[in-house]
Parts: sequence; structure tokens; C-alpha cells
Amino acid sequence: MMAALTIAMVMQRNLFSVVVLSGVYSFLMATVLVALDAVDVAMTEASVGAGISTVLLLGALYLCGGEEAKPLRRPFVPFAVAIVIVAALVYGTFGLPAFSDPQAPFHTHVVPRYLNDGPKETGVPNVVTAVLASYRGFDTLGEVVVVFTAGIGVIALLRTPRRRRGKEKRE
Amino acid sequence: MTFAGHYTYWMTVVLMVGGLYIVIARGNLVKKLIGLAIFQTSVYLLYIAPGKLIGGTAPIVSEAFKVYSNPLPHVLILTAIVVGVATLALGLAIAVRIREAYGSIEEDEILAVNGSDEDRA
Amino acid sequence: MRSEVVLRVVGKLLIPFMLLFALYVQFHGDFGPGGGFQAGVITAAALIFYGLIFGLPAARRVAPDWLVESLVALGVAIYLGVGFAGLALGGNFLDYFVLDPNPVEGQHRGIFWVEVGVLVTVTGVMLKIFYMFAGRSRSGGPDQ
Amino acid sequence: MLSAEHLPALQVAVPLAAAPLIVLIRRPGAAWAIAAAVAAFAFACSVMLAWRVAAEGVLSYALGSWAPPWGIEYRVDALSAFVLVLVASIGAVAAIYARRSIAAELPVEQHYLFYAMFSLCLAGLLGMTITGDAFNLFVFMEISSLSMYVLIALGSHRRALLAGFQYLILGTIGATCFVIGVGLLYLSTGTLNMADLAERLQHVRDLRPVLTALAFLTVGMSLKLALFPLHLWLPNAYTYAPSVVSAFLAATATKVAIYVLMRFYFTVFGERLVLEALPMSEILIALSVLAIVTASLVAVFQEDLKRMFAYSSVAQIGYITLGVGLANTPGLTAATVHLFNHGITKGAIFLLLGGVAFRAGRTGFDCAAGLARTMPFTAFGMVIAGLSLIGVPGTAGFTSKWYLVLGAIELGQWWLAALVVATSLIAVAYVWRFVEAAYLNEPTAATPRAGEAPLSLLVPAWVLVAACVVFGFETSFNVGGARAAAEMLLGGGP
Repeated sequence: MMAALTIAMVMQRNLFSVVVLSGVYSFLMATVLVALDAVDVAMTEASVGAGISTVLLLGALYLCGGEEAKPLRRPFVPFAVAIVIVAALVYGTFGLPAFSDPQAPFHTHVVPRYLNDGPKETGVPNVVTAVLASYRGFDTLGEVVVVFTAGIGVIALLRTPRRRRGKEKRE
Repeated sequence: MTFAGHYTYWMTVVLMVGGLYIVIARGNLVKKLIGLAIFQTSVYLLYIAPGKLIGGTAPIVSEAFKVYSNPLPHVLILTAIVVGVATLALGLAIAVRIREAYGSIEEDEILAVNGSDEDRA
Repeated sequence: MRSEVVLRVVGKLLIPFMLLFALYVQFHGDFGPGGGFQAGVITAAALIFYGLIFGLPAARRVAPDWLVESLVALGVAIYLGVGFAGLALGGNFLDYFVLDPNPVEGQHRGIFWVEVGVLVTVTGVMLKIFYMFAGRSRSGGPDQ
Repeated sequence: MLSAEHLPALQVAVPLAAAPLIVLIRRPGAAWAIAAAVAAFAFACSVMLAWRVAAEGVLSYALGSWAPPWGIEYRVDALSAFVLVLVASIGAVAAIYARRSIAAELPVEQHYLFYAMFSLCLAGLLGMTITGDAFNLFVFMEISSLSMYVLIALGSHRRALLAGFQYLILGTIGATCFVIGVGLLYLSTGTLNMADLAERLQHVRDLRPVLTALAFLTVGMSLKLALFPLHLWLPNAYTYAPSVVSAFLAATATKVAIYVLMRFYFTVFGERLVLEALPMSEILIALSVLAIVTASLVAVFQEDLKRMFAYSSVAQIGYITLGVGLANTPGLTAATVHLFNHGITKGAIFLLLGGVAFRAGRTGFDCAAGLARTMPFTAFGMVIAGLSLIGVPGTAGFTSKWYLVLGAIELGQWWLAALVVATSLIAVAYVWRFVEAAYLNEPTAATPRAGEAPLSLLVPAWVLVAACVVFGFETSFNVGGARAAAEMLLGGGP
């Protein structure tokens, strides 16, 4: 279903529908994530992917205009790239453990400590929160800084006084 | 090496390539960003799907459950989602500025404009 | 948009609940899904909703620009503050064990403040980005 | 509190802390003061770290006091200490330089935002270098990249926006490829810590995911480091970014990406995987040779000084990856030394060009005509840095080419050695174009006549020019450090 949606998005040229489709896509993704037990991630994906991203995209479309003008250009190069990547990834995945294999290395290394001792060591039963904020707290610091960077970046880019435009337009 | 065992990986691959295809093939800047977002989103599945254990539950420890899905990928992907939306916001901001400076967000039109003003300021 | 009575009433009713829900998500993150990031997004969404219904100037009165911009920086500063507090109390950077005589309590405290930092920055950034984009369209980008 | 054992954390945390502080204060002057102070602190910090690593060996720092495979580890060894010094020193010089240059190029209300971005970028690059955790590396890579996109897009010409956007698209694809690679590694081993990964990769039975991971990491980092066919974003980005950003970007961002590639090849995967299972060495050498030849030739025909030296960067990056591809001790020494030498050389060139841009408002080739009369110090500095770029004996560039030739000969690849020498001649061609214009031509209408660049621009640039000469004679730091790093990489294990 998500694949069908992706293909629809590849085909669709009206940007507005693409944005709506990508919102739907995010919700579907969130559903899949719940099915995969990743509730925290699903919640974030629903609020970010379907919420914030859609609002941002719509805002940008309002500023930029909504029709995609040109048909595909040179469709063969990207197609070739796509095929190569599919081949590489399928080749790689053959060697990965099968779905839901409890003996897979990523279930037996590192993670058991989080699950067994995490609540005791940090006093937080939601292991995701414990790992996020404590064991890998520095990653989360980095993540906050990324958000901060984006915020400051958007300010720096969009708070340009109008008078600068004259200089840019000089041709 | 069953079909079911690797189905999730392959779905991931399809999504990934679809997103990447949009990025490379399309000239519209906003559409490129959407493709980029799909490309990034597909990575979430690559990380999270293998972490699921059938019969497991979400990794919130309590007395009632014994088997939990792998929490570490969830943490990593939370970070990745945030990075994704940050990139999207920045990209859109630049796209808006490009639209104001060039009057278009089609890549080839912009390049055409660039070609015509060779006296650079 | 401003003349929609139904929207305004419903909005006024809903927004407090959204904020409340954000707080729940924030502080319940230890036990259920949720945490600073999600709560920040919801808080920002509530304010953006307010801005959409009552107009950007109204939203700017509730959360003025300078405040939002300070929030953006403040969150990161809180997070880093926790990190340096760990250093000051003799541990490593971001060491929560030393924040309290009881290590588990220290962890708890560290996680709490870190999540607050995340909440503050995320709320600030999301709001700020909304302001920037919305403010752009009101001042009228070319051709629109 | 500031005891020496916490240096690794302070190295990154202090520049990181500068950014919110700058945004809270908002005064342009204070913003510059904070950014410059922090960059100077980072430089001091990196020198002390390098000194301690040389004395005591690898330093490991557990963030949050969680032992490495569970928590995030900072790891400083000979190679990362070396790169830290490069990044931090360029950062310090650029920060001091930025005040006048940015005052001239950006509107005043954007100054504090610029310095916040600059500090973030510095912190991101330092974090990428120092971390021992694969996913943490991704996070810091994004911090540095996002701030870099903005810094480029702030350039005053509208093409800067497009350059920033292209870099954003390609950079994000690169970063996502990197994440896919790390994900595959995680799925095969269950760990994200680099040292732990290296250990556990030795025991992985099915190599297919690992090789795919290797391919994705290579593609991802090649996009970031602008390896030849993936270099399309680089010339525009260097040309249209504000001058100080060009210098900082050219001297650090691509270098750190190369560092990451080396780190993954030799520390995480190990030679066994990289060199035997896939023809990585051959691929890298082939692409590097293509990069050197094509980009050098393209550089000769550019009509803009910044763009010319941007293409020259693509070529010089080719020399570095060539050293990586050789994968023997002289080759890796050459790569590491050239990382450093090219960093200071290109930093010097772009800072001097920033002076030209400051006086002329642009950097077209016609500005260079008769430059030796109106801006003698700038022109002379350019000549010295240009000589270092060519690799004339007595300059820093010579030592790196020397080791590169040694490495090629050790492998019996005589034609590569000859090629390195021959392509240096192309570099002579484009540097000569500048010399000819600056010294032999009469000044034209386009030549800036307002006199020499202000001292606050000239002094930082000349610090780097002097470094080009000093490191040509006194090679104990750069060659010594690089050799230690190369031996450590090939010695197997971190």
C-alpha cells in the first residue's frame, strides 16, 4: 500500500496532491510503526511527518506556486541509479537475519543491558526514554542542536530585509 | 532465507528507491525535498522492522510482559526523524528564497536564468 | 478566516486541552510513549492552531518573537547546563549519577531536565519556523 | 572543574554552548567576541589533546559515564587528534578574520545568526572527528552540514541560494546513505561503537550486508568529500559562499569527511575487508586520478578566482584519496599530511581572496590584473600559497607530494608517481595565470584601487601563508603526526 502511494507520488505532478499524499504516507508509516512496537517513533512520525511537515510544505507551496511544470527529463540516468541501488540492497539484505529472529546479533548484544538493567539504573520504565535521555543522552543533545540549527537557519534565511533584494536582482 | 523473512527489507528498498528516484529525476525543488523525505523515511523501516519480535511488546518494562522489541533502533530513529524534519524546514526556506530571487522553483528554468546573467554581481 | 465563529469557539475550547495533553505527554514520557520532542511539537501545534484561527498578529501577541527566539536558545542551554552540571559535580559530561546522592534519583533528575530542554527548544523552533513562513506570505512574496 | 581528563568533552561542548549564548545575547560585537573566544579555546584544547595523545596514547571518554558499548564514547587517537588540530586552528583563524569580512558582506541583523551558525559548524566538525560512535557521528555530521548549508546560502549573490540548495540535496543523500550503511552494520553486529564494531566484524559470518554497508558508506562520504564524479556541489558552494565561509569550508568540511572515510576503512572495516573483498583500492585510485586530471584542467579555464581554486580543491582532494587508495604507510602518511597541508594552503588562498572581494566586491579574473601594485601583500601571499599548492620544495605542499610519490613507488606503480609529478604541472599552469595577471599586467578598471586589504583580514591570512612555509621546513608536527596516524591505522585496531 505504501509502495502504491509512493508510485502515485512519483507520477503526480500537482504538488498540492503530492503534499496531501505525503501526509497520508506519514500516517501509514506511523501505523506500520505501531505494528512494529515502535510506539514512541510512531507518535513522533505522526506528529512530525503528518503534522509539521505538511504544514511546512503547504506554507512553502503557498509561497512558491503549486504546479510542477516540466515532465520528466532524462529519465534513464535516475532509472539506472535506482536499479543499481535495488541490486545492492537486495544483495545486502540476503545476508541479514530473518524477520523476528531472537538470535540475531542486534538482539543479543548491547540491548539486553538496556532492557534488563535500564529501569533499575535509571528509574524509568520506558526503555526508549531511558536510552534516549541517559545512555545515549549525547545523541539527543546533538538532536536538539540539530533542531536549534534548523531554527536559527530558517531565521537567518527568511529574515532578510527587503532592501537586500535589490542588490540580488542586479543583472 | 524465506520470502516472509525478508519481505520487510524489500519493501524498504522499494520505498527508498522511489524517494531517491524523485530526488534525482524531478526538477521541481519542492518535489525534490518531498522525495528526500521519503528516502529518509524508508530508512526508519530498515532500522525498526528487524527489531520487532513476534510476540513482543513495546519496550516499556512492566511485570506483565517478558519479551520486548528492540528499543535501540527506536531511539536512533527518533533522532533521525528530527534530523529529517530539520533538513526539510531548511530546504523549504531556501526554496522560498530561490523562488523570490528567481521567480521559479524549476531547476532548469533557474539554470537558464543563471546562464543568461553571466556578469555576476 | 477570522469570521468563522464556529472555528473560533471550538479553537478556544480545544487549545487548552492540547496544551494539557502536551504536558501529559511530557511528564508521562517516563512510563508511556512520549517525551520532550513530541510534547514540544504538540505545544507548538496548539499555538500554530491559535495563529491560524485568530491570525498571525494575535499569535505574536501571545508568544512574541523575542520570546520565541530566546526559547529556542534556552532549551539548548538547559540541556548543556545539565551536561556542565555533571562536570561541575565531579562526574563526566552529561553524567546524571552525580546530580543526586542517590544515583537512580540523579538519573531521574537528569532525564527530567534534559526533557525540559528538549521541550523548550522544539516548541520554540517549530513556532519560529511557522512565524517565518507565515510572516513571509503576509508581507506578500512576489506573484502571490 | 576544567581538569585535563574532561578535555575531550569540552572540546565539543564549549563551541556548542557558544551558539545558544550568542542567540540569547544578540549583539553583533559580543557575538563575534564569543565565537572568536570559543574558537581560540577549541584550538588550545585540541593542541593539549594532541600533546596528551602523543604522550599517553589513545584517550577514551565515556559521556554520561556509561561504559562504551552502551553509552557514547569519545575517542582521541593519533589521527583524530591531528584532524582536531587542523579543524580548530582553521576555525580560530577564520573566526578572527570573520569580523571585518562579515561586516562587509552581510547585513548587520544577520551577524549574530552567522556567528551562531559558525560556532555550530565548528562544534559539528569537531564532534565528527572526536566521536567513537557511528550514529553520534551522523548526528554531528548533520549539525555541521545544516549550518554549512545556511552559511553558504547567506552569500550575497542569489546563486548562493542555489548552491546551498544543491549542497543540501546532495549532502542529505550522502548522509542518508551513511545512515543506511551504519544501519546495515548495526543489523549485522548489534553495536554502534566503532571499536566494538571493528572487533565484532571480525566474527561476522555472512559478509554480504557488511559489503553493502561498505558501499553505502563510501558513496555517502564521497558525496560529502566531493570525490570526483560526486563533486558537482562543490565549485558553486565555494564560489558563492561568503569569503570566510569558503575558506573554512575548503579547509575543514571536506577534510573531515575524508577523515571519516579513513576511519571507517581502516579502523572499523579493517584492511582485510576493504582491500581484499572489494576492489576498493583500485576504484579509489582510478577515481582520484580522474579527479586530479579533469579538475585541474577545468581549473585552468575558469574566469573567476574563487571558482578556479574550487576546482583545484577537487583535484587536491583527489591527491588525498589517492593516498588513501594506496593504503600503505607512505600513502596514508601522504593522505594525512596533505589533509593538513591542503587545509592550510586553501585556507590561506580563500582568506586572501576574501581580501580581494572586500576591496573589489567580487573575485573575477579581471580583478587580478596588476594586483601586485595595488595589493602587494595579498598578491605575494597568493604566490606563496600557490607554490605550496603546486608542491614546490620548501613549502608544505612538497612534503605531501613527496610521500605520495614514495607510496606509489613502494607499490611499484611508477606511472602513478609520474602522474603526480605531471599533474603538478597543470597546477603550475593555473597558478601562473594568476601570477601573470597580478605581476605582469597593468591594472585595469576592474582592479581594486582602494589599497591593501585591512590588517584584520591580512594578518589571519598571512598566519596561514606563513604556516605553508613553516610546515615545509619544520615537518616534525605534520609529518610526524601523520606518520603516527598512518601507522596506527595500518597497525590494525584502533
